[in-house]
Amino acid sequence: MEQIVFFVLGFVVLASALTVAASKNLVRSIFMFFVTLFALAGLYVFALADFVAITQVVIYVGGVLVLMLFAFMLTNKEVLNNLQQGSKRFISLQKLPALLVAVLFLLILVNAIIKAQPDNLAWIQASAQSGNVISPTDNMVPNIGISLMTRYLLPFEAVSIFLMMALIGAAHLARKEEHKF
Amino acid sequence: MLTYLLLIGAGLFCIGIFIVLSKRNAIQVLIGIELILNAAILNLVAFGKYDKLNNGGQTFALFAIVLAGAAAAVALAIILNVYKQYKTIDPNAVDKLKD
Amino acid sequence: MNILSLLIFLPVLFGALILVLPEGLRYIYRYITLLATLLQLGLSVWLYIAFKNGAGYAGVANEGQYQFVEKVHWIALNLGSMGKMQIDYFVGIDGISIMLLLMSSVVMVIAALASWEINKNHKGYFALFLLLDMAITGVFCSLDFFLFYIFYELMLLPLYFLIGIWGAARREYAAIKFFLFTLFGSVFMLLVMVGLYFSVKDPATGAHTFNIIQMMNPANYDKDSIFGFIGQHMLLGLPARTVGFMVLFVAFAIKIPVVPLHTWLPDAHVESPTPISIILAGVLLKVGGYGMLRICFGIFPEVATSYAFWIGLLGVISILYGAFNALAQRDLKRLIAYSSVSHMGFVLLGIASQTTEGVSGAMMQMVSHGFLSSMLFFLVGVIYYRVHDRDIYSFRGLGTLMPKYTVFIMIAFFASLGLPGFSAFIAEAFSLIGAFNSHNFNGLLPAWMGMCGALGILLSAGYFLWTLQRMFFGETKLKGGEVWKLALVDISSREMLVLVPLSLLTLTLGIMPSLVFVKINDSVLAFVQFIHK
Amino acid sequence: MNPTLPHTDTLTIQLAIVAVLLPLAASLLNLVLVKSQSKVSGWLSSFAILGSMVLSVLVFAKVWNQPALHAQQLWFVVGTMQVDVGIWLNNLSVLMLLLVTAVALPVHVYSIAYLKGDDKYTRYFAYLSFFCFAMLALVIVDNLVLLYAFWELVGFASYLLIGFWFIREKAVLANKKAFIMNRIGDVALLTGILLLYADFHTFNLVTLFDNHATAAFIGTADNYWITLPGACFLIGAIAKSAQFPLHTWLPDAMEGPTSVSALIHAATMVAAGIFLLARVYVLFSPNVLMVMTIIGCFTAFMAATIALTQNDLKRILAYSTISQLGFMMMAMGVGAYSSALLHLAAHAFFKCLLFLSAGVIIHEMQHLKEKHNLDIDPQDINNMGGLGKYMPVTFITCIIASLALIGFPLTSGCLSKDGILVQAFLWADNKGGFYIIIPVMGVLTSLLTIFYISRLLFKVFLGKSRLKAVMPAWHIEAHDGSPLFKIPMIFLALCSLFPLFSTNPFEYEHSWIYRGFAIAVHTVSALDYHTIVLLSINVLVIPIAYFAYSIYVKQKFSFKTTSLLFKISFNEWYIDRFYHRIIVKDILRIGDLTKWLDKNVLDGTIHLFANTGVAIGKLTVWTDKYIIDGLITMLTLIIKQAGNFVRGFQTGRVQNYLFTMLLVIVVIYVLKTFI
Repeated sequence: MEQIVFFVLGFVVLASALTVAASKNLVRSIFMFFVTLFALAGLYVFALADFVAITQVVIYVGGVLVLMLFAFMLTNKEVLNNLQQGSKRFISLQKLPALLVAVLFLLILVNAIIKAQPDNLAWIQASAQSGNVISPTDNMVPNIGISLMTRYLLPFEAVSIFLMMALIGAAHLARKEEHKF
Repeated sequence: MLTYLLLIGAGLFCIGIFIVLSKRNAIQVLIGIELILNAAILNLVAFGKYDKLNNGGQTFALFAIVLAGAAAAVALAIILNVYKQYKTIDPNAVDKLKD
Repeated sequence: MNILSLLIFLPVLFGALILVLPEGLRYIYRYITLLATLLQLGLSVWLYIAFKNGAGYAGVANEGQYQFVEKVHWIALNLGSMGKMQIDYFVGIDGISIMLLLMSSVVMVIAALASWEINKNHKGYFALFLLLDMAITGVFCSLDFFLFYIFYELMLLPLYFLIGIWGAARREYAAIKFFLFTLFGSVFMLLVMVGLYFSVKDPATGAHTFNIIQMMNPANYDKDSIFGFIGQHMLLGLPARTVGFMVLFVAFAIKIPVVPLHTWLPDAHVESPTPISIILAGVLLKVGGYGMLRICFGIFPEVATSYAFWIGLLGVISILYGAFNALAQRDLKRLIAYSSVSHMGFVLLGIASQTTEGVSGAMMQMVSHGFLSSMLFFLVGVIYYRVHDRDIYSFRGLGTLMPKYTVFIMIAFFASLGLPGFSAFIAEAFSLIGAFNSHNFNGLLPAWMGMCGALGILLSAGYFLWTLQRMFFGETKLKGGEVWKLALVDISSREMLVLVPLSLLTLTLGIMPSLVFVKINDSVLAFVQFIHK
Repeated sequence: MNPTLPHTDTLTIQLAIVAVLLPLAASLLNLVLVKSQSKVSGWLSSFAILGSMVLSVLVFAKVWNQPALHAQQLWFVVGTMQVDVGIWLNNLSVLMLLLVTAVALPVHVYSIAYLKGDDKYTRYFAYLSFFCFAMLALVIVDNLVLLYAFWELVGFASYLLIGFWFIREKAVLANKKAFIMNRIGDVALLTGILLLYADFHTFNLVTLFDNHATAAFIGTADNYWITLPGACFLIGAIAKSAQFPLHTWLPDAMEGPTSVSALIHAATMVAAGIFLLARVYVLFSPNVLMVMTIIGCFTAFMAATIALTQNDLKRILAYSTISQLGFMMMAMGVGAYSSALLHLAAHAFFKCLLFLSAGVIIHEMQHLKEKHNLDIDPQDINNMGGLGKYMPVTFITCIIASLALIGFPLTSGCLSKDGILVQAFLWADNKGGFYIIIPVMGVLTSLLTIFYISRLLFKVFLGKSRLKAVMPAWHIEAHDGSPLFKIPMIFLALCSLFPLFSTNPFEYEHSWIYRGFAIAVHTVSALDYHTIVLLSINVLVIPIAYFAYSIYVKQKFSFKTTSLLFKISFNEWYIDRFYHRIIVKDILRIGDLTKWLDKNVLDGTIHLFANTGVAIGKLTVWTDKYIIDGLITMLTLIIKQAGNFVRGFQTGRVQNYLFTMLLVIVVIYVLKTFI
């Protein structure tokens, strides 16, 4: 049962991502991206990272997607519509190189993953033996909180400062230019 | 389980690449970037399962999510400015850097 | 300093002055040039007066009889086994050169006065003009072949630029054509010059020499040298001396010009600015005639005698061909250019006759044509300067519009067509006398050549009178209408200043030809004697 | 050089020189000093010629039938040849000197009135005086070069005077034609002179022709080198004296002022040809003389036939002049040397008079034309008629001149013409056979002369005014004009009568001019011809004149204007047209041909050389450019292309950059993994 759900979610992730890629309509692709993010959050749960899944939903779905929609609405619709007229087919000559590279990468990655046999990696084996593996029953949230405040304090602060800079920057960029300097 | 997650991540990554390379709309390109990021985060999360003590994978997944969000915000602000400047958001049309 | 050297290098001094003066003073250049030419004329007149007559001063092949001689060792190189190379700065004049020298000085003054119309790049123009002046004077004075050659070539350079820069529409074509034609001749002349150098030895020093007068003496030729009298070397299946003569003949025939080597002349004359046309027709053509006498006939007299018939024939052909061509021209300047070809034919005919009358006539014709062609080209320049058109059919009835101009053009035309009382009559008559006389005197030319030459006089009346009738008489009708009528003002006082002396000169020489003959006579006698030795 | 002359002779020589130079001085003064249109100029020239005439009379009195005078001065030396300038006064030259001044004086006076008001009045007299100078000099110089010089200068003066009204197209064409046709003669003359020089090494006329040795040599040597110069001189004379085939310039020359026609083209310059023949007479070999006779006779006849039908008053007179000059030429040919000169003198006066009369008539017609604004040719005799009663002086002088032209007894013409015809008959007698045709044609020409001059007189002076016939309302006012017209004409009329020439009006042998030149004494048979010629002509004058009278005054008959003979006569035997269509065109065509040759053949060859040179140059340039430079260019091209190729990556498109980056990653991976 779990397995089925997992594969379904996996399939949804890939399928919706593909739809995003194939879609000509921006709005549709944004919504399909939304689906992809949700399904990914589901996969995070399967990977025993509940907190990450929640954060994913909150930040992505609640923040990024809304921002995207705003941006979409703020930009001229007509231009976008014109753009959509560009090419109807999924595989056009222009896209062929992109497809090629993507497929090549997929091959490489798949090849690498299969060759590497991740389940048999040395450090995974070692952590599995030392019991350093999260089990579905563990509550990891406190753990993460402690880790953030102790072990990862410096990255945390750096990220927060960075985040602030990014937000200020974004606000500065997006402001309406009243007058030019 | 881990292998599958990685494979899904790989697939997602490739789709992301494809979108980034082929789309003629900066917002869609941004979506592609987000997909690539998500593929990375998926990998972090998948491997994070084997680091119960330090929670390295999950913590960095969180950082990545947060940064991705910030990046998206900045990117969208840039897109808006580009649009103001060029009246288009086709990345190919913005080729001022060309010699 | 020797007066001849002064005469030669005076223009260059003034030319250097012009080069030094700033461009802001460009309207003074012409006065400087005029001053230079006037000084030169003064010197020439002094030379003419001081020039001594008599059989003891005949010159030609006798070095001691030349006057105003300056001889300075110029280049002396010891070439070891090849002997000593010696080039002298050797100038001097005899009866053959004195009149041409005086004539060219007059023409230079005229040309300087005609240069008033130059309106671009004054500095370059006047500097080149004075350089040309120097070269021409030098040619008439040099008695060293090498020096002669240097001056001869030096004439080309300024002329090329003077035509090519200040000329009319097709000036580049004309300049190139002129340059190549003349260069073609002089390059081969260089070969003959070198050949002569190695054939002739100065009896005094025993070294090879470029001295023209030494080249005239058969005793100075080495026995086995290429141009030697005894060895009889063959070149291209002909005796070497014949080939040498022919090469020199072609070089000077291009200058004269002789049909069929004349086609540079109409183009060069027509495209040149007026002063350069004057110099070309007035002096340059005479350089050809002078070279023919002094060098071609002087160094190879026996070949000249044996080919006299053909030379005379070329002269007659030039006379008739030029006249017929003039008859067919529409462009006034071209017509005059072809009339020059025709008139210079008399020079060749006179020289070819190798009689005193013929050679004197040829000399007289050179002097007379110098003045007349200057006058004719100046007159064409007057009208061209006013309306920039020279087509005969563009004008009609100018006689009422420009009466003074018409008087001068009639003087020039009638003088050119050999009206008695003007110098050309004496000149042409004596060239023809020579041609006729040659039959009895030395049997070189048949009498029919003289008759054909006389026919040229008839044709010249034809084209000149036809032109007069078409352009100057009848009701006034101009192509440019009222605009031209206003533009065609009668001649100015400056133009008067040129035309009156020229008219008087040609008239004076026509009435008192002794002014010329008295100076040249001894030399001509000596020359004819020398040739028939 | 020459033996020094006695004092009196030197004086004579000096007087002759002054006589020649006076007109030159007048001419120069008129040209340089006198203001244009000033009245002074006319009187200046007239007094100059008057002075010349007085001096000429003095010189004439000194020299006539006395030993010839000869003086010379060295002019210049060419080689060993000395060219002298000198004068030679013998019977011939002093006669001409006197004749020219005597004719020129009335013409000068006449011109003062005739040219009044012309805007080039001064210029006219300058030219006229210049002509007189040249003509006078021509007759006295002793040297062939100078002779030729003045020979051309009179032609030049004639050129100037024919084209005096140079606005008129016809005048300009006429003076060009006159000069060029004369030039043909000049060239021949020059050739002759030069040939003589080649033979005898002198230009001096005295040495050549007054020297018995030379004369004897010339007389005996009937070879090519004597005949040829003679023929050349003859051609010169033919051109100057307007003989067939070089006569067509003279009728056209009538475009000049009438006074000019009278002096130059009737009396003096055209006579210069005859003068030349007389001057060098010993030179002519029998063959040349024969040609001379034939040409003279033919010209006389041809010109007379043409004069029959012309309508232009001056043209008739011009052809009449040609005809009379033909007579002189013929006389020269048959050996009637002295008669020819007699006729020359006589003709000068009466023909000049005829022209002056014509001038008065034309003057009046011109007035009428301008007054009534008519569109007529004032010279057309068809417009005249009945003028006799308005202009009695002109009428009477004209009749005298005409009678002299006919050769009517008591006139000068009678003496001279008889002489010519009688001697022509004698000559034919000597030769026998067909040669009789020459004098017969001479007589025939005389008869034609009677007809055309009668026609002229009747048409102009008698009958009804044709103008009045057209416009009866007009009052025709014509008169003789000012005394300046009348006095010269009366003077010339008196000169046309016999007393000036001979005391016996019927015997030409008694004429002093004849005696002055007589070479041979003729046999008795002369007397017979004398009577025949005199009678035949004088008896026929009446019927022929009456015939003309009935045609032109009574208008009983008229000629068919379509007949062939009429057409030939009216169109002047088509000679001019022939020249124009054939000769002039062909010469111009030769000119065009040479121009074409120059442009295409000579210049073409030069251009061919030039183009070949340029082509070779181009070939080397091509080699340089594509083979030698090509290698270097290729190298640079490769670099450039490589640069361009790489540059192509720099599209400015982020997606492309990304694509490239990823591709490189893939490639590196593939390389690392599989190779």
